[in-house]
Amino acid sequence: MAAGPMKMRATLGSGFTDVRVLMSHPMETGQRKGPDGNLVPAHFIQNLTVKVNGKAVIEAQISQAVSRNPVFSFRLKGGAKGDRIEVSWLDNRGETNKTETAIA
Amino acid sequence: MRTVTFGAVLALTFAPAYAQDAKKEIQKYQQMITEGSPVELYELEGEDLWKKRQGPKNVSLEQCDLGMGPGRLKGAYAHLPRHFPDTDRVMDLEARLLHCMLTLQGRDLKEATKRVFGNADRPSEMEYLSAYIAGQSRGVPVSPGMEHPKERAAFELGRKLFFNRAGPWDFSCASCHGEEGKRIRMQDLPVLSTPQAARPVVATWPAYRVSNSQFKTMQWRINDCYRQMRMPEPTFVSEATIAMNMFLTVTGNSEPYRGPGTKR
Amino acid sequence: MTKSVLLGVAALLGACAAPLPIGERPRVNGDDIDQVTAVLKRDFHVRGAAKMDRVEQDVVQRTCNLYADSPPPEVAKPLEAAQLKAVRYPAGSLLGDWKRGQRIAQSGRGMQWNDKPGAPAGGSCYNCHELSPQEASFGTVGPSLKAFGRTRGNGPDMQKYVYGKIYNAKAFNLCSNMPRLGHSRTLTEQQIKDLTAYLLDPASPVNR
Amino acid sequence: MKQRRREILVAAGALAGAFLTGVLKPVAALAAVWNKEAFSAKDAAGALKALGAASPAASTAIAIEAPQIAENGEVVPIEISSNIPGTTSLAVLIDKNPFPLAGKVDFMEGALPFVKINVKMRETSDVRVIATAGGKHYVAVKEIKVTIGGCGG
Repeated sequence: MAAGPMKMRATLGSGFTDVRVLMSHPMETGQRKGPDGNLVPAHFIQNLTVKVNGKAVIEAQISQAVSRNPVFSFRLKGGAKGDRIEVSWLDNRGETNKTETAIA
Repeated sequence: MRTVTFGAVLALTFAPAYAQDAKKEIQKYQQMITEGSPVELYELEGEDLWKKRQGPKNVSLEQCDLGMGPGRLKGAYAHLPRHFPDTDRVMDLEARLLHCMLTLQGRDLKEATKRVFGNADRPSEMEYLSAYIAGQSRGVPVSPGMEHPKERAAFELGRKLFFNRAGPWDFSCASCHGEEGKRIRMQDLPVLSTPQAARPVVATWPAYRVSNSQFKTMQWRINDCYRQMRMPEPTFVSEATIAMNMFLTVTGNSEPYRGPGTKR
Repeated sequence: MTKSVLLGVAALLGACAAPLPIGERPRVNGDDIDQVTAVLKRDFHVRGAAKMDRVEQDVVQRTCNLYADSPPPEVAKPLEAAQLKAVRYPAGSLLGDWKRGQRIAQSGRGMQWNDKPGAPAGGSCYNCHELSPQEASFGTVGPSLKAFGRTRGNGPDMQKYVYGKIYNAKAFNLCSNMPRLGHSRTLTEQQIKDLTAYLLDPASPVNR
Repeated sequence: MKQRRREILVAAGALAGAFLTGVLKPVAALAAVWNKEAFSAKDAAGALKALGAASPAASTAIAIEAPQIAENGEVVPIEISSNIPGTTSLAVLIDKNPFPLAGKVDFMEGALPFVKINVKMRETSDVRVIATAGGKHYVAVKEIKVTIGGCGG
């Protein structure tokens, strides 16, 4: 899949909220040869930001060592129904995408 | 077969602790990749394609009848393959989807089957659609058609195909999937002719394969086994492939569907 | 018969049809084999090196299919003898280069429709056999061949046996799961010699 | 529940573009740093140095949950967490990868020091997790074996 769709699921636990984000992204290392024998240029997410109700709570920097179509899970302290979670990414080509969900 | 099973039980009992640990760790790996699977992304894309107007008639597939009535998806995949009166053929999911593309959307066979198996960069329409539709059967017990004479004939043909040795390497499906407790490299080989081994397989295909980041369908799975058996290529949704699918699905029937799965 | 009787019989058959024989291997006869082969001819197609003649069964395959891989000795023995007679042993030493043999043992390529035609094939040995203790990723469909030369010896008779077994496993056990790697022209004479060395050479990791 | 955006916003310059399209608020944009020196380091020691964590202290309060054997190096799931009070960051290094540093995650108020992600491993290797708490660095190590899964053809 090309870089694009995202999906997020937030599950309220006791005292914390589990969040799982799925991202479509090739996460090309720049070291892999394509069918034509040439190296496929590096193309990977470098930054992930998680915000809760507009406030940043996680800033991640990642490398091409993260697998294709990344699945990123994290935990929020507490959490309440209706809290708005936003996850965005930025890749090495300057492409960006984001998704939002409210804790149900 | 009975003696083989007994042998396998003995082998397991006396297997060195190392092998037991390795097996446990590989199970853990399998579980963790399933938890961290991007498979839902494929379901989302498939939903879009299901609803997308396409073909000369510019209609979506939403009125496609997968056996539960036009547009009814809940549990439809779990009841495939089955006999369809309108075509008087036993069809699996991909055969039926192709049928709907041709009839509802007015597309031609060549165009619709030009690229049935995709790759990591560009999955195929069939793959996306299979992900979406299979996902609508989660929790529904796998119960393919087993009554109609053509359904029974498909099962019998699939069963014969499974054990049929041919090709330059003299392989049948059973050459690899015929004996308990065996593996190829590190990969355990389910004895697909037995219910206990077939059940978890049919309950989790189609599936996302982490080794190549690709979403794969049962038609592809059968196709790729025949590649490794050194045989010519099965034609997409041909009677032989549907019979194979029918044999596996009937053998593994009854467990609730829990796919699309995630494989190593 | 009248139409209603026919319908009645059909209904009866439908209602009383035996449950599908799940989990059992079917006994097949010659007609079944012909049916299956005809289906394969109709429903499969040529791709790359995989031509349609591959669906046709030779006498070994047909016999194993007919007897569910357990033919009685009076059927198996003459066929094994004929297979053995067709093994072509090269003149001179049967021991090639174990280092090349190791690469052949590791490779699972060859004869598939996506393999480059003309590119050397592998033997797929590790898919089914344990060989060198340094390779942890081995299959178990075939027996372990760990320390094969060290425990079995590596004299001329053993060399001849190993070469012959790789060339045509069916010459020794008619319905063996192992491909006939020489007979099918998957591997060349030199490649089989290299594999023989991989199994028998005292310097090979298989024997160390 | 379904949240998605189809439009991928490609900017001329990453950050400038993000500002222009308003996808990332200035706060996020400022924080969008990527430690090139650490990510380009070819060995674990170099990456640790570039992270300012040259000699972390061994700690049993860092948990690395991962399979000991991964059937495929393209996807190795790892779950990491820290019980060290005041943990503000977790970093993952895979010693034998061409560039060992796989990621560094900073946690602010509202997030627990817990992350699960799939990583690529070129071969069997030690996986090192560095936790930072109160300006100090701690480390835990786990070996993960990478094997060949199937027929290899």
